[in-house]
Amino acid sequence: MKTGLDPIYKAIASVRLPGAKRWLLVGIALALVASYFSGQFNRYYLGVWMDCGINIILAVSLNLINGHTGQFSLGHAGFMSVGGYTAAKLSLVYSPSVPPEWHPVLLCAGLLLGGLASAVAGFLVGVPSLRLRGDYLAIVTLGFGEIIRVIFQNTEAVGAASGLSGIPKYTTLGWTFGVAAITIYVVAALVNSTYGRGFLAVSDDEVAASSMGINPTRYKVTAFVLGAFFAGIAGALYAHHKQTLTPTQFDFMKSIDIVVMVILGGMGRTGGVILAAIILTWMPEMLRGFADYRMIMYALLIIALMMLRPQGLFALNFKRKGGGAA
Amino acid sequence: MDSFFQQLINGLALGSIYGLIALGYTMVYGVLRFINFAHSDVLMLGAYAAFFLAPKVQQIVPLPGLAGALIVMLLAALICAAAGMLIEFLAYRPLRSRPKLTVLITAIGVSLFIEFTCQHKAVFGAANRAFPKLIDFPNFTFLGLTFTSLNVIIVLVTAALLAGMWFIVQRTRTGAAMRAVSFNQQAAALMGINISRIITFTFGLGSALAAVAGVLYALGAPAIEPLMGTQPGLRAFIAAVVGGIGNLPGAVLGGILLGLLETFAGGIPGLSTYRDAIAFAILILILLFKPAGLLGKATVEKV
Amino acid sequence: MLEVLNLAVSYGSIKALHGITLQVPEKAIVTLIGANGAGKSTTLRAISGLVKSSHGSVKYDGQEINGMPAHKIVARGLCHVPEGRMVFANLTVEENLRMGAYLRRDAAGIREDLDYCFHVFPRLRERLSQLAGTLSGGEQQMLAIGRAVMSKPRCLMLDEPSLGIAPILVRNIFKQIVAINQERGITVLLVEQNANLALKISSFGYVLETGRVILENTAEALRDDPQVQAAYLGH
Amino acid sequence: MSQPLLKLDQVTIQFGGLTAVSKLDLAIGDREMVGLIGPNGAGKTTAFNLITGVYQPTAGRIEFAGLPIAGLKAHELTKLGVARTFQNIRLFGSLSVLDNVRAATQLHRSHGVINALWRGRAFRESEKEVRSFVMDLLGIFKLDGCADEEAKSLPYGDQRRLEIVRALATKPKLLLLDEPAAGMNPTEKEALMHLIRFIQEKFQISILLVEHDMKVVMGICERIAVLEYGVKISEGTPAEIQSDPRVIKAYLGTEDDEENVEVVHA
Repeated sequence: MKTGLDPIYKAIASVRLPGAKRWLLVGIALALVASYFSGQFNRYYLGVWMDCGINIILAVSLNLINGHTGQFSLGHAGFMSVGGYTAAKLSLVYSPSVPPEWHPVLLCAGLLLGGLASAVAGFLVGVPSLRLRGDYLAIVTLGFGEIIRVIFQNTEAVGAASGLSGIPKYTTLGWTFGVAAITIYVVAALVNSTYGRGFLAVSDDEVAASSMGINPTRYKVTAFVLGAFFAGIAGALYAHHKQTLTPTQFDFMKSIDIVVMVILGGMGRTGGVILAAIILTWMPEMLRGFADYRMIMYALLIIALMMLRPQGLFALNFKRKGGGAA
Repeated sequence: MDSFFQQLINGLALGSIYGLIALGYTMVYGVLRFINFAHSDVLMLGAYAAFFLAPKVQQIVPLPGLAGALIVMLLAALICAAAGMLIEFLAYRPLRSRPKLTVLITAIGVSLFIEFTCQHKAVFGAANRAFPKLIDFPNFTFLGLTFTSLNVIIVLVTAALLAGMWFIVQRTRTGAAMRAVSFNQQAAALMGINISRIITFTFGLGSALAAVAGVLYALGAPAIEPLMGTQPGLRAFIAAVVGGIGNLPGAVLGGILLGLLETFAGGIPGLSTYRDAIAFAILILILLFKPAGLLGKATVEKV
Repeated sequence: MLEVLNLAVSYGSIKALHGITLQVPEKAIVTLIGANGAGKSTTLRAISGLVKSSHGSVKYDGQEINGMPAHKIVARGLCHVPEGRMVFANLTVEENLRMGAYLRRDAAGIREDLDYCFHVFPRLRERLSQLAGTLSGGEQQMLAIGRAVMSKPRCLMLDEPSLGIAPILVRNIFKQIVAINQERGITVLLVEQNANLALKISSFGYVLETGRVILENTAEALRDDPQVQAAYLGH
Repeated sequence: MSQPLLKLDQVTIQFGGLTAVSKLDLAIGDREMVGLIGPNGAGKTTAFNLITGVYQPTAGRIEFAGLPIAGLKAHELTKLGVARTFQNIRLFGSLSVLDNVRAATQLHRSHGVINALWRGRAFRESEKEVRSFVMDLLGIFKLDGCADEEAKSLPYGDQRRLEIVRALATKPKLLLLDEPAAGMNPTEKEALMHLIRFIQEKFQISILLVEHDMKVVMGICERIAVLEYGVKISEGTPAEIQSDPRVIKAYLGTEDDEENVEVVHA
């Protein structure tokens, strides 16, 4: 698609290519600086920006599955909850016995553990993806999400239906955007390599990809595992941001929200997806005055998007350029 | 032992409702190859239509009463048929040649739209409403088992409608056209079949079934509310896939299996709260090992 | 009877037809020949309304039918037997034939045409209650043609009737195409790989190459044309 | 011919009651160019799909370099050295020309997920190598000029060529071409014949050409097998094939074939 902004995107892409790692460091540094001054911010705005960061992680990681690899997951909220509950439980158990200066380490451990637990779940969901496609796959991932939710709802150790509360507030702007930067880097760096072209090839034509020596199974499972890993981390950040977790926070609607971010941004278009995550996080806040109509408008947005621009609103694109990022 | 048969009867009735809803899913899927997520909301609309119609009908025909109940149900079915056709016309027809996932997401959007609109205070409001009593259903005892007449009615209505649908699809000209469209839209068009009209008709029929199911479901439920369709809708959808989506008897079979499962799991302490998870687990297993469902026919992908 | 003027079709960015012009006179058999992918099938599909043309005109009986939905074109008596036959595999032979008569209400006429189909293709009578999917390729082709005849067309478009069929059956099918043409007065527009056979039964032919008509002439002249002989007749 | 590279031994496949390919014997030697021809629907594509692992034979054996390959997945087959093109072009449409070929170099590339994330020196070297390998390959086929364009935006002929280049990037021992001349006019077919001959000489590989167009096959193949109705009715050099009465009857149609059809002229 040609737009007037094409030269700008090209410029961004060309600046980015030499030394991708440098941009990762810049991103993390910016997040830390912002975090340092976050005391100055209005608490409400700060909270919404943290939501933004978490949603960016969710959307970019789902984009690896739904966008780059062409699978269709409607269960991202399930992965998120696995990470969230794991990390929250860890903090609830250990935070009283850990000195305050070690709390970031505890959070870090929670993020990793949550991510890993979620990655295991991602592997379990990824395996059926080998046999199913399209709407059937969507239904199965939706089913997995629901199963995970029902399990949490019935597990006393995580508070069953009333969930977990009193989770320490460890999440900061620095953590959310730091992790967001890492997520973006990982997905972009992965896809922008010869190895990563395999994801796109599988997405474009699985039969042809297989005939070119690409093992579609491996790529699909990798996408699910990595996507779930970051969703789990997002869930962990979410738990230490909201401080309470209930199973209903991770229902089907939450998965839909993330899918809409990916679609609005354009499947497989990292830049657009980031922008969409920010817009869709802020939109409900802006529309608070129209609370009664907010969700109706949201539903109409989905329908209108599918009819008018199924390829996504934004043509922002950092990838699919010829060269690698070397 | 008695309680076993009692559970069996309850499960059969619940499963019949699921089967009835599943019939609608399956017919639309059979013809159009896509999952109409808004089907469960049409069911809710059917219940609300009956809710608002009942007082009006009561002025002419006495309620509770069989005749009155039938009239209410019929009117609700007509309203929902119109609603279903309207949804198809506005939301799905423009997307007919688009990828399946686009249509799937649109269907989710339509479902959310109906749910949120109906929850709005200017429409139905989110609160529960007591559903009017359309018929008296006394319990009666037969062979030492207690039957609620509602359960019997549900099973009979489902059986009758399954037979009716089967007749339409297998024995009528329109049914033949539906099968033709389902098999190959292009070939059907070359027979002179107006594909759009057949699809609209299918949506109308499926939505009418959803309305009947909605009224029956509401009769047994304590109250109605705008999200009442979600749970039975989801189970019915699972039932349709388990039975082999696109297959009419399969839908009812799947529904009954799910209904029985739910009732029996409900009777086992500790398991009842897991029944959604169990239903989905069954769905996933079926899809993995018998992707075409219990009664469905496998199709081969061509290269 | 059928006049196609400057018909163009694109699939996405690929132009499949670059403006095809051809005429099919009443009661004639006209053939389109050309290599795989030359645009023969696309031409038929555009005429019958299965694909949308980007421009051009299709006149049938003097009336513009380009842009009409496929089912309305069938209703006018222009019937297309698509490549690959597309018989309803899960329906019986009889149901398939009756499906062809979908638009008709005259029970007696349908009965009569059914008998005519069995007269032309006796094999179909033997297989009456068999599922179409279990028929052999040749039988399916007979069924597809029979099904089209059931719609009482005045013009029949046949796409590759010999595709994947044993030679002995091909000859029979071509014989019956001629019979249908003569006995029923049905105009035939034929697309065929077996150019020898096709030109033998037709009066006029068009040669298509990469979406264009590169040659048109009487069938006889085409058969004698050295260029056609070399490229399509294998002499 | 010593040990053949590809060997089909009495391969049969049935779909439902229909035998699509029956007791097919076929052998392709090292650096040999073999053609498989037959009328539309004769079972050529089915035979092709049997070799490439899309279908499983109902009976018979398929061997590649002495190994049984029936039942292998497509990517495993590619790893052994069998590459293919598709009858209906199946490029990665949304990827650039360069990336289409790059994706096909997976097998011969040393780095994976970890390297792609760490982006160390070895990774950068390897990416550079891949890139220059791909550009060289594209250069040979004069496609380097459009390396950054989306594959689906290329003209038809270039897409066909790109598909062949993509297959070559997997460094095959045997290249299977499925109706590469479909949709080409005589001039393009001529160019295609030159191209295939060139590939065979330059890369020293075996080629199996499944084709409908007699002239193309006759023009470049050393040996030709003719299928009709799922059965191999003839095999030999182009000259032998051309004079085989069975082939003439099945494929070219004979005069008495046509005598049976009533001639009508308006």
